[in-house]
Amino acid sequence: EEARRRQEHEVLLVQFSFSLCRDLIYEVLDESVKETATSEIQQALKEKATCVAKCTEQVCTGLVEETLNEDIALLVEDLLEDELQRILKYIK
Amino acid sequence: MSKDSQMRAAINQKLIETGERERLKELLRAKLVECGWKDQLKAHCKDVIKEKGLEHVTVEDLVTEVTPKGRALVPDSVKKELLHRIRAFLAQHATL
Amino acid sequence: MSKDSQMRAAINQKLIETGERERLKELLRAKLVECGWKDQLKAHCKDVIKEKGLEHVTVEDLVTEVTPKGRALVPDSVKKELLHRIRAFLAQHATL
Repeated sequence: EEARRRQEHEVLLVQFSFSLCRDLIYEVLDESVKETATSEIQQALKEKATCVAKCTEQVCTGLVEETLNEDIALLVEDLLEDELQRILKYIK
Repeated sequence: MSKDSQMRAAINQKLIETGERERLKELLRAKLVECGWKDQLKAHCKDVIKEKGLEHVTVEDLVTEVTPKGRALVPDSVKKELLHRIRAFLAQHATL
Repeated sequence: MSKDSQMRAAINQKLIETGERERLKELLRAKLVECGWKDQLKAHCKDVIKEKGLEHVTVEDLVTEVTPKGRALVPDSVKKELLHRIRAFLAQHATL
């Protein structure tokens, strides 16, 4: 009887060891997965915000350049045309 | 309460009050970092975010998506070591 | 296409399809007139023409000559206002 009880106890301990091991792994994994997922999403959001900020500045610079190029060319053309007309008028 | 349940409750209590449960979790966390599990999980998270698009992923989605792989990636050696530590603890507290 | 190029393309696309890009250029032009940029640049052009002689100046020459000063003369406050407007626009159209 004693031997049987001891054997049963042993079996229980083995079963308990396995279930505790599995529970601990799941517990730690669930915590780690949640922690990693949260930090990776935050990191991705941060990287995106940095990228948007940088690209917005570049787009803005491009827009200024484009406008200036157009306006400077127009201004120069008009000015030279005016100067030319002024001289022609003077000659006449 | 059955005898089994009583025994389980007693062991659990012992694990908590001796601080062994927390130590086992700490050991597991350290092993997961050491074996590269955490880096692999990070990389998998990045892949999922990239594939689905950041605007279409919540933390919950990501957890659901990566958990199966996270579980599969735990090396057998880590599981064995943990089991070994649990058995050693139970052997030390054999009167439970 | 790199991540940055994709982002720039997406921002530009959004600005163009909503007509905001043209509105921003108009705003910039108005600000340039308001701050005296146009008058200053005109005066600079006249100086260059006077210095080189009208017969020796082409449109291309003059554009090349005055463009660096034209860029430098744009007040920082104008650039900042424009950037602010783009940011506000993107915040309203947060689908990037």
